Amino acid sequence: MTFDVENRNDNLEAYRKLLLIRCFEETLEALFAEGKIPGFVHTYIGEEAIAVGVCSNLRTDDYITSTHRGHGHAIAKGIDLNGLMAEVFGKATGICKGRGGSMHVADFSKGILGANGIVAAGTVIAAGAGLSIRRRQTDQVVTCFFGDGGINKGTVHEAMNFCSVKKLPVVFVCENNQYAQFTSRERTTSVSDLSARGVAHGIPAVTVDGNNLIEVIGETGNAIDKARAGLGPTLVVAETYRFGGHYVGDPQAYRSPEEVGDRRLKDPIPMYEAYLESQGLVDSGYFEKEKEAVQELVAAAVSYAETSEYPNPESATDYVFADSMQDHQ
Amino acid sequence: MTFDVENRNDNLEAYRKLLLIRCFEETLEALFAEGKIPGFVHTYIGEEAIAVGVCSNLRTDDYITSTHRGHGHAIAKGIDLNGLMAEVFGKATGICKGRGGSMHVADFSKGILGANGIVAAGTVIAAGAGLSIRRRQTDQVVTCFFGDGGINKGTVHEAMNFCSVKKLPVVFVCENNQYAQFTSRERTTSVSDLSARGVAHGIPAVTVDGNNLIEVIGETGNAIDKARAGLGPTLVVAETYRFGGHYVGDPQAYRSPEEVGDRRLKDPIPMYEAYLESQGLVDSGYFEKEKEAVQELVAAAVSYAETSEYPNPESATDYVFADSMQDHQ
Amino acid sequence: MRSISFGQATVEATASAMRGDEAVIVTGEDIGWGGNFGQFKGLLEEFGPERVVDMPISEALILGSAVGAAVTGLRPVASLSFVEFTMGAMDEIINQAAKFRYMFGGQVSVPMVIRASDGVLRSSGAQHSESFEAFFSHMPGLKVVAPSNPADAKGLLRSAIDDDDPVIYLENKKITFRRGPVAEEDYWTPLGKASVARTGGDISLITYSVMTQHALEAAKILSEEHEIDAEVIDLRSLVPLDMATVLDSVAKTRRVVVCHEAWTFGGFGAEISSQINECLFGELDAPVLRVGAKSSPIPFSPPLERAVVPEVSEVVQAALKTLSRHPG
Amino acid sequence: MRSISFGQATVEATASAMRGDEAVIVTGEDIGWGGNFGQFKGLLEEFGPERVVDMPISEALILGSAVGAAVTGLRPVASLSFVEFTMGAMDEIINQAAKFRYMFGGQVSVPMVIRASDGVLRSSGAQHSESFEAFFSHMPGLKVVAPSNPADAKGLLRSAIDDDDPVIYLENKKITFRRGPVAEEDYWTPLGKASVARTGGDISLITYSVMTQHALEAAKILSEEHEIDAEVIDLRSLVPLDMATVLDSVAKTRRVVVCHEAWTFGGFGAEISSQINECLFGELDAPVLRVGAKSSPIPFSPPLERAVVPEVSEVVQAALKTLSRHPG
Ligand SMILES: Cc1ncc(C[n+]2csc(CCOP(=O)(O)OP(=O)(O)O)c2C)c(N)n1
Ligand SMILES: Cc1ncc(C[n+]2csc(CCOP(=O)(O)OP(=O)(O)O)c2C)c(N)n1
Ligand SMILES: [Mg+2]
Ligand SMILES: [Mg+2]
Repeated sequence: MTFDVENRNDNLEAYRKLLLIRCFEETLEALFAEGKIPGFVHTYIGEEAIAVGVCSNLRTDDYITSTHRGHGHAIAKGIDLNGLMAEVFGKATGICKGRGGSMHVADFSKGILGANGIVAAGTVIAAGAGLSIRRRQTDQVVTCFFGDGGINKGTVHEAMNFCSVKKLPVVFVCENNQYAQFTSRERTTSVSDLSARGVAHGIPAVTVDGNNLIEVIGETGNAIDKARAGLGPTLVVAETYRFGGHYVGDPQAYRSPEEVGDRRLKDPIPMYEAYLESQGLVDSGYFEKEKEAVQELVAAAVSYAETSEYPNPESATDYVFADSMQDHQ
Repeated sequence: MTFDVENRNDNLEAYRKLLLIRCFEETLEALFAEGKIPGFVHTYIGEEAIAVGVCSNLRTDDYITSTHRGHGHAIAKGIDLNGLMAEVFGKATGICKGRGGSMHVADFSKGILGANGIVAAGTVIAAGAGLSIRRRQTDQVVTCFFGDGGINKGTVHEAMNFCSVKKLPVVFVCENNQYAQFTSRERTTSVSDLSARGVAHGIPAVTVDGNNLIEVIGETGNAIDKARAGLGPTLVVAETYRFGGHYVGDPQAYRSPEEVGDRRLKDPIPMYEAYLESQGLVDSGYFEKEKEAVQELVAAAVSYAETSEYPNPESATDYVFADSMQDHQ
Repeated sequence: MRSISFGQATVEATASAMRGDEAVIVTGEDIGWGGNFGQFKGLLEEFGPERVVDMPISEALILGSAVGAAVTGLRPVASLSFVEFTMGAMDEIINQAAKFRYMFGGQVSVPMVIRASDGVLRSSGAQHSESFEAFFSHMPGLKVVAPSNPADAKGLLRSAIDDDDPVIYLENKKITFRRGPVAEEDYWTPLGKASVARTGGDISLITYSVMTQHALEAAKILSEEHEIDAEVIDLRSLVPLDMATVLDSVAKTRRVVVCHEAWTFGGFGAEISSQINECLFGELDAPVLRVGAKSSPIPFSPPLERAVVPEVSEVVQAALKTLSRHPG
Repeated sequence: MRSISFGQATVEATASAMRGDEAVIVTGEDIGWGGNFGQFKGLLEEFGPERVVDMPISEALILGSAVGAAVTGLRPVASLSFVEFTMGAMDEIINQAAKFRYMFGGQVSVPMVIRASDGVLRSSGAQHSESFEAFFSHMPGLKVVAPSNPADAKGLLRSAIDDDDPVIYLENKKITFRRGPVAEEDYWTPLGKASVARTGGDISLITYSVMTQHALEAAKILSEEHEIDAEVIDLRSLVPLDMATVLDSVAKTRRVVVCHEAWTFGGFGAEISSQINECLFGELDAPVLRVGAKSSPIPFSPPLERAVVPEVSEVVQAALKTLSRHPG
């Protein structure tokens, strides 16, 4: 495992990532309300411990595939915050040069094979990255994130079957936040225990409390270690809850404020703070200082994004093809 | 159950269907060798007990969806033999007026929603037929056939998930004949016990000896009864073996003649003959007489097909649309 | 007449069809909650979950089951919200829905509607912004409609639901919330009948969906600023295609610009342009020009998005270019 | 020069690319057994199962994993035998492979080849007979090639494998087993360069894939029976498209027939026809005619199949029709 539970630095780095994701997205919510962010935004607030837990066990050269709700994954995997923010603004300095936006952030230099606007598309892509690792004989690992809604896409099964047959180093992480858009899981999903979807493919499956960072780190660490050792895929079902709407602005008629309030009590950040305190890993005042530090980072990213230029419209069709044939008309 | 194991007529009808399928396809092999059949032909020889067993429990108004290997399913479900043969010849009198051919035989008046050249396409179509039954509040049942290769298509899982959620009257019958084209099952399939694919969706699964007609009738009968009673889907995995190549003419380099020879010892027809004899349901000489009778039926179908006209080329674009707009050019 | 949005107009068409025929059902993700664009609002309440069926995120299942339902007595209206999601169900559209009737010799009809929202709306990005009518209209066995205003939306959707063939109903996101006059009573806008959205004698703008609105604006500019009188033909239905109306218009004006929001290259406009050129050879005063999106996935950043997608000014420019030619 | 089949020619290109670059792998159903058309014969033996990967019947996985492999250092060549099976993987082609490079701002290339057999061959029926190049060529970010002879097959496939973008390589079944002269050594036929398959001054036949063969036969008949000298342009690559060669030819002949086996309506020929008309307005002596399949799923019965799919005689007829016109 990359993450050492006893190691103070490892813990504090994970804590900072939780905060970074939270602060980044709360800032986005505010910016969106001000009309500064084009397109639509899906926040990961409440689910941060999953991405941070998984990525704490990943190396930079490991891969992840992400979803429409991808800021958290990207930040946890180490994307440049300025580039990320500028991308969400649609600026030329964005990590995808403004072509992608919130739903398509990626940083291939960090192994982030892209957030993806197509539900569960990342699973089959991850399988291919696994095949590539096998072929290149490295000890890299791929983790693909998808949701409880996404698990009903046929691609998930096609990917699991193949990774199981070939024992590819792919860890499937299902973020079970109980809803797919406005529809609660049980209305469209055959099993309440999603780990059964691994059984169908002879893939070991574990269910973890996705809001408990230490638990996520432990279980996904095992799965990642196994994958790295050539022992094949694992399905990790991480139980969680999204605190915000499906998208920023979602009126959320499909669930009660009470339900949300109840689930907010299990906020992964205070939970982890309690853990850090109980382990004596932090001094008093540490959390506040960190929060301030993180706010500054995010504020700097906002000002980077705001002061960046929009891409030149003349460059609109750049990057379609690798060669000079930019436009085949 | 429609089929009464004690009933002589039911048994003899099933026996005749086994023979009909076998004789029909052996005749096709000969005709194909003579160059009389256009396109390509996939035979079901060796697997007849599955279709006959399933369809013995189905009513005419029940539905089936079939595969590229569909003659057996269609005959077992009661397709007109002359129309079927003429279709395989591409004649105007064919059940699909020559538009379909071997891989696309269908008889909607008999609930046969089509053989299908796309592997596992029938599973999601069956789910829709199930939804339609539910909506129309009838007690019909749908059975969808697919292969051990087809089970790896995402559509199978999408269909199973939905049918499980809605408890639709759909019976999934996986014909596990050990090969998908030239590739043996274990090379591309994560689990050797295919019933695990039902577990993933909370669908009860049973595995049967697909060459043992009485066993198939019993188990699929239960599944069909349950579906008809509103108790939801079942996955039936029928273990079998195709005696012929993937298609007529397949050189079969991927398996040894010994393997085929071994498996041919478990021919469903002699197995059922032994059963009929052991139950005292037939007199001596009955099998020979039946075989002759069936040969005559098939010969008559051949001559019907051979003497039929090809469709008029001027009618080539008829039936594209339901209304008069036959050609939108 | 009252003025209502596309969403409301199509809810009326759907509800009325459902009241008139028990066989009509609606399926799709989250439609119980009204749909991403309010296209299904109130249907669950009126018709219950047996007829307004929330589906898993399983696009192949959604369209495959629509085929299965359609050939066994129902008239499903299946929704895929964003047209890009049809890509996960192309087998069901292209290899099944479109082919069943023909391949099975006319034994069965496939009365189903596939609804999807297409087009560019405020930085939705490369996977939620495109227009794929060129894919669907190339496939024999599918009908394709794309309304430009709420009134046509209501009438076309109703005709689509009542049609015995699979119909792809495409609604552009940019105009979905626009309002327009819509009659209260039921009516059927025939598939295969273009409408003359504006009469004019100098040039024909042939278009459909959102670009009809753009073409009308362009026509206004052409008239007010250039004294050019443009005729705007709104195809409404791409398959069947009403070439007679197109050719009548072009025979009169002898100049034409074909416009759509989809990529120009290989777009549906190429078919129209080819047919005009073939049928009116030697009778045109200028080449048929096409205005469509540039060949790139749709970018996120607003200025890039605007640069890729055709705007009113491009229609005006193309028209002027056409008119600057001397009669040939 | 020795004469070999398409299958052999492309095996040579693939094997040579695999020898030269460890990153090249081949994936697809049953390819270990040589593939449905012998396109992979001997590769498993030479390169082993790590580089010649038999895939489950999971088309979305086959193409999705190719994308994943391509963006992490490999150069996958993924095969789907019949082009209809791409419909089960359109999300991976249209929403992923084509968009990754652009949507992620040029961070990554997607060097992959999608191989598929298309076209009509002896009553393969509606789900194994079609040609979908119009779908792929409409999508920005995809390159599309369709060789007409074994020599081009070898050179185009090699260029496709070495190209940094996703390339759809389409091989028509009717000509797959045909033999033709093919050089032993490696060579690269550039993507985006049409070839003049026959020079002539009276009319241009613009085509690709199997229809190049038909057009050459038509040209022979035109020459022998009608003293008409046809030029045949084999596009070879649809994206990038070599319009310069097309326009040069048409500027010379002033008459043109565009031919492909796919459906005429909404087919790739419409794009070519539109561009010719736009670029050479007033310089043609006859309307651009198109020859393609009639608008129906491909029927099984031989006489129906022949009626739907374009034959040599139709190319001849269209050419004669074009030539019977007086200069306009
Ligand atoms: C293939 C596809 N179908 C539908 C959608 C629309 N959509 C976007 S997010 C979403 C819900 C996803 O639910 P889940 O997988 O649970 O992820 P969550 O949003 O809860 O993180 C849906 C249906 C889509 N983007 N892609
Ligand atoms: C979607 C799709 N992929 C691939 C094929 C090519 N193909 C035809 S049959 C077949 C094997 C099917 O195996 P299985 O499901 O086990 O059925 P069996 O032939 O053994 O009856 C394949 C790969 C196809 N027809 N459709
Ligand atoms: Mg969810
Ligand atoms: Mg099999």
